[in-house]
Amino acid sequence: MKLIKKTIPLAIVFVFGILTLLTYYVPHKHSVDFLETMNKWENIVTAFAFFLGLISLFYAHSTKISRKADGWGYSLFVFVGFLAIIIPAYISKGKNMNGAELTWMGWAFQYIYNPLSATMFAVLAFYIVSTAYKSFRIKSLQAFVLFVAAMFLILGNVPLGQIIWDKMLGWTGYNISQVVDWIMHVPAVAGKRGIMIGISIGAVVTALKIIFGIERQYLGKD
Amino acid sequence: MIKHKVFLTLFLSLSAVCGLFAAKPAPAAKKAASLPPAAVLGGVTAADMPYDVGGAVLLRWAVNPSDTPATTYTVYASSLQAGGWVEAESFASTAKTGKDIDLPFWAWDGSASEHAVKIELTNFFGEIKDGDVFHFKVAALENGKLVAESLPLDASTTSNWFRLDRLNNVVMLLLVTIVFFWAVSHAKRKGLFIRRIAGLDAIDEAIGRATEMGKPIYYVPGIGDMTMVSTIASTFILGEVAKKVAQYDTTIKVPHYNPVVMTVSKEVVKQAFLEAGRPDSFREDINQFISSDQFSYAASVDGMISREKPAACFFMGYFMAESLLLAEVGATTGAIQIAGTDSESQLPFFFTACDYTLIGEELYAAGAYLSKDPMLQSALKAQDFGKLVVMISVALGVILTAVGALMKWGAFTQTIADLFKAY
Amino acid sequence: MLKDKLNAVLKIDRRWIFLALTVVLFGAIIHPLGLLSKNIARDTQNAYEFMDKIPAGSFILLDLDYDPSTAPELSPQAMAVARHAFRNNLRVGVVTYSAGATGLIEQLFAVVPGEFKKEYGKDYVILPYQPNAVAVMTQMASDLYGIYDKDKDGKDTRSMPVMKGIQNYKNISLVVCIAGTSITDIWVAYVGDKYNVPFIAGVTAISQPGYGPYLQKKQMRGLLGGMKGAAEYEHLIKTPGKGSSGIDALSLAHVMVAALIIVSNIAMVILKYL
Amino acid sequence: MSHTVLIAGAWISAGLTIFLFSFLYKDNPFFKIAEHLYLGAGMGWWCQIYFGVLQEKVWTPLTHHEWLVLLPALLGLSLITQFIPKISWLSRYGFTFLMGYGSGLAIPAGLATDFINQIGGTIQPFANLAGMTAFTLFNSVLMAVGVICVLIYFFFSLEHKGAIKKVSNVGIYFLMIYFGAAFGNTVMARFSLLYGRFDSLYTFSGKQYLYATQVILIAMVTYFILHGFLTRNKADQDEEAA
Repeated sequence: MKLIKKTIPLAIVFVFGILTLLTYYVPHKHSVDFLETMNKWENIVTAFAFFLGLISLFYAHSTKISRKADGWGYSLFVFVGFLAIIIPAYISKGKNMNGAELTWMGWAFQYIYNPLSATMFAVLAFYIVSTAYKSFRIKSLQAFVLFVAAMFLILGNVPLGQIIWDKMLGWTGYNISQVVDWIMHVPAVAGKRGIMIGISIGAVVTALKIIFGIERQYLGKD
Repeated sequence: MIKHKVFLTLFLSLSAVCGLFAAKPAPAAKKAASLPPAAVLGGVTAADMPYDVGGAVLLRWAVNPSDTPATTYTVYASSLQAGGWVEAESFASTAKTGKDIDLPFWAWDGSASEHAVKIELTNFFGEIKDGDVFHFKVAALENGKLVAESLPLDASTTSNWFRLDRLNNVVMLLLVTIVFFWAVSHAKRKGLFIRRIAGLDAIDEAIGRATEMGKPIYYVPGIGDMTMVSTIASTFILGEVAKKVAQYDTTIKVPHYNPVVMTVSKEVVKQAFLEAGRPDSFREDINQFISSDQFSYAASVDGMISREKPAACFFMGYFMAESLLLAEVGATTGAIQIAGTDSESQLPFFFTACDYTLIGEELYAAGAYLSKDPMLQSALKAQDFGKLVVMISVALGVILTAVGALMKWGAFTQTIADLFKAY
Repeated sequence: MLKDKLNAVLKIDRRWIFLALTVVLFGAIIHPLGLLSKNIARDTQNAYEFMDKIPAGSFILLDLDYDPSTAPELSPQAMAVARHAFRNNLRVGVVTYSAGATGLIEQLFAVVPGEFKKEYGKDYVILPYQPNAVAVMTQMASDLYGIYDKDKDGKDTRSMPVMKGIQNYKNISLVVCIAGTSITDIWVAYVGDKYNVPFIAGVTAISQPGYGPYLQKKQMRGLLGGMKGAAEYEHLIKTPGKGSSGIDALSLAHVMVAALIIVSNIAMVILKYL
Repeated sequence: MSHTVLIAGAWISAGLTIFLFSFLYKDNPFFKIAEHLYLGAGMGWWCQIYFGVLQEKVWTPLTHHEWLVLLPALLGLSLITQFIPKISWLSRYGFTFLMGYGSGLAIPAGLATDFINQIGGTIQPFANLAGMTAFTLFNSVLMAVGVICVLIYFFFSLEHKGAIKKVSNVGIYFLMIYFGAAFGNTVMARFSLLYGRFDSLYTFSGKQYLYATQVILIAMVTYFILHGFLTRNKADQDEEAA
């Protein structure tokens, strides 16, 4: 039992890990074909994983409805929303446009899915403003540095900010876009690079741990 | 005979140069036009392009010092025994020298004194098998008029077995692997020193507060999939948090974006409750699947947070634009917020909106810090070693390159540049 | 007393801030202020000048690749560039490689050509969406009718006056790509460098800094960045539009953010140290 | 598409937009409806995409007798065994494949783009030392120093005290500049999006859309006023009762 429950899964990680790793160094046709096949496989497995999620979602909301739990009425809208996309997609055979004509699916995308996701994304603008007011506190020299860099970028990106800069700091002889350019290309790059290098090493070491089966917490016990 | 013609070409090119300098190019051009065409362009070789999947051929021939700016070369290719020529490449005489082939010094001996042209045959002939023979010829043109042409050459392509140009990557990988195994096999029982990580000390405080207030804890593992390091680190921290939650007997909720991560998290939380001696408190609905759509996930989690007003929110893992959507709503409810992510574009938002933030690699180190597992801690050693390599490389590289540039050792600085370039 | 007031200011309900932002943005949409910077970015200026020097009757290719999420920034750019082209009597071919852009392109060309009394088929043509950009770009080097033999409605393009004498890149005076995707890089790598076609791009503000190297090497003749680029271009062609009103709205909102940060911090300092 | 359908679309679109925005005022039933609708719609959207993937990559090959695709299909199906506790361990086969594949890809790519190239990018400006002005030289040195300081900040096996603490503090300043710059730079993109939403609301407020925006907005405000009024009455009653 241990063999099929633990050893084989670990062997799968090892074999696929090493083979995929090698494709980077082996340019041969076989290696390219192998990687292509693996990409396809990954696509297929992820697609099934999606249905795992879909089933969980449906299960959770249908139990809510059947038990008449708190706010079960809202759960009905989960199914309404799902059908509002799936039925048009079925009718239009997955096509958004039929020539220049919007299909039913195109319609569902443009008037249901898109406003929802775009609005949620746009809510961020409000939260940026409230963070600016509520959380952006200069409590230390470090926070002050963050504040100064943010100020330059915020003002430097819009014409009104440039006008304000010219009025107040024009005497320095520097244009704000020069300052912004310098921040973006020198110190900010250094900060970002440091983070990126650290992350890449961490990622490599973690990947090694997984391939060699040292990190196996994701398998669970027994 | 051939020599004679080459001489003639040389002479012609020279006269063209003179014409240019004299700012009266017209007569020279006329002369060229009136002369017999096609001298033979000698010394052209054609061979398989190394280190690739196949389907490309490399042509090389010496740069003709007497070429003028008006000289261009055209390379023809054909799959037929006779005729069937296709124009594969056309370029100025100053372009496409050995230096322009983008390969490092250990894999390619490029010099500016020869032309080197890579021809992607698949662009012209579609699918190509190893060993298919193709024919090539190179023509030199002066103001669009043919002045010399090579004899047809044969070459076939092969699929190669090693990217020699990626040798630096291999060496780096071996180095990291060796250090990694050394560190792991020398893992000390008593554990190693790990520096303080500010956000992690606050975890106890946050859980304690939740217990006092009798409110739940939200643990958001982000929108990464299970192969992402940040997600793996996040499930580790989740395990430690869940253990403490079980000990204090408070409630925790983990909303999920990725079904696979949810599966793993279930195991992790169950295990944590078991280890804390409270398997009876474990409930299946601690881990909930929400949505695999980024913003509907964010909208839903926002809704949940604002309704349940948790005492503490953890945002650990991979996040995109939804970072601030979550953190700001959490802040509105007055929860203690601890975040950690390796997506550098979102760090600024967590940093401003949360009480504590684990920056990039700190998130990876958190698992080792919390669990005090000797294996994990020694893996951190390997990471530190990697950073040491970078620091030394940068410092030495900067100094050596600067010295090389000052002394005008072109080849030397090129060598260093090649070492630190990914091909 | 002052301290109590300041405390109240700091603890203000964030919904007032949301309301202020709404008023600022909506106000600028309904009633543009016409603030525009005097200093036009060099890259925008270059794009404008290059376009302006193209002789009348030349053919330009306009690649529009934005979807609803990047449209606020990119559609004003596209509109300004199209206006400029029509005003200078250039012939325009429109292509796209994003399925999501097709509807937006229709919207745009339902409005702009009419302003200059331009006719479909004679002065401009909209070519159909193609999924594989690289294949199309390579094909257009030899014969663009290999792919674009029909327009979006399935009409034969060869017989259209707008396409007269257009065979491949050699007959195209300029490619303008306004995109929120990485297609811009593909144009540079596969076309600009290889076939020496002049290239101008329009991109979102957030991706703009990444294109510095292309500009430096003249692989791009000009670049419009975000709403600001659109507003600047509108200023140059002297036709204010969505870009100008947009940049008003953004200007005010940005200054509002800056002001909020400063006000809250001054209040905090006074509370703490005075 | 007929005109009526498009107007209906405008009303739905404007309605959903305003419902989601209403969360900014406070949680309310309309937001909850939009939120749940979005849950379903989001999953629906991805469902048709993944359905297409399975059709193209599993079904079509199977009809052409390419049996190899059964293997990944089985790996995928094994994930679904999650719902049957007795054989849920089978799902390990599916995600160990994903883990192996992901790790194998991550290692060399991480080494190339984020490791080797970043070192190279820091060193490379110095190759052109002769052509540098004092300012560009300063910039390049600053960048190299910055990278080293940030890396020292991320050193875990060293205690941060004395000289190391000082250097890692310098590293923090570089991180702060990056955070500030990234924050400021993102503001633009977010406001553009919000502007886009407002602009479409403005479009839908036109006569040809039968004033969708205004009507829905007024209805929402009325709801909030009435709701506030009624709950306050209720709260008063509760107080009285107490």
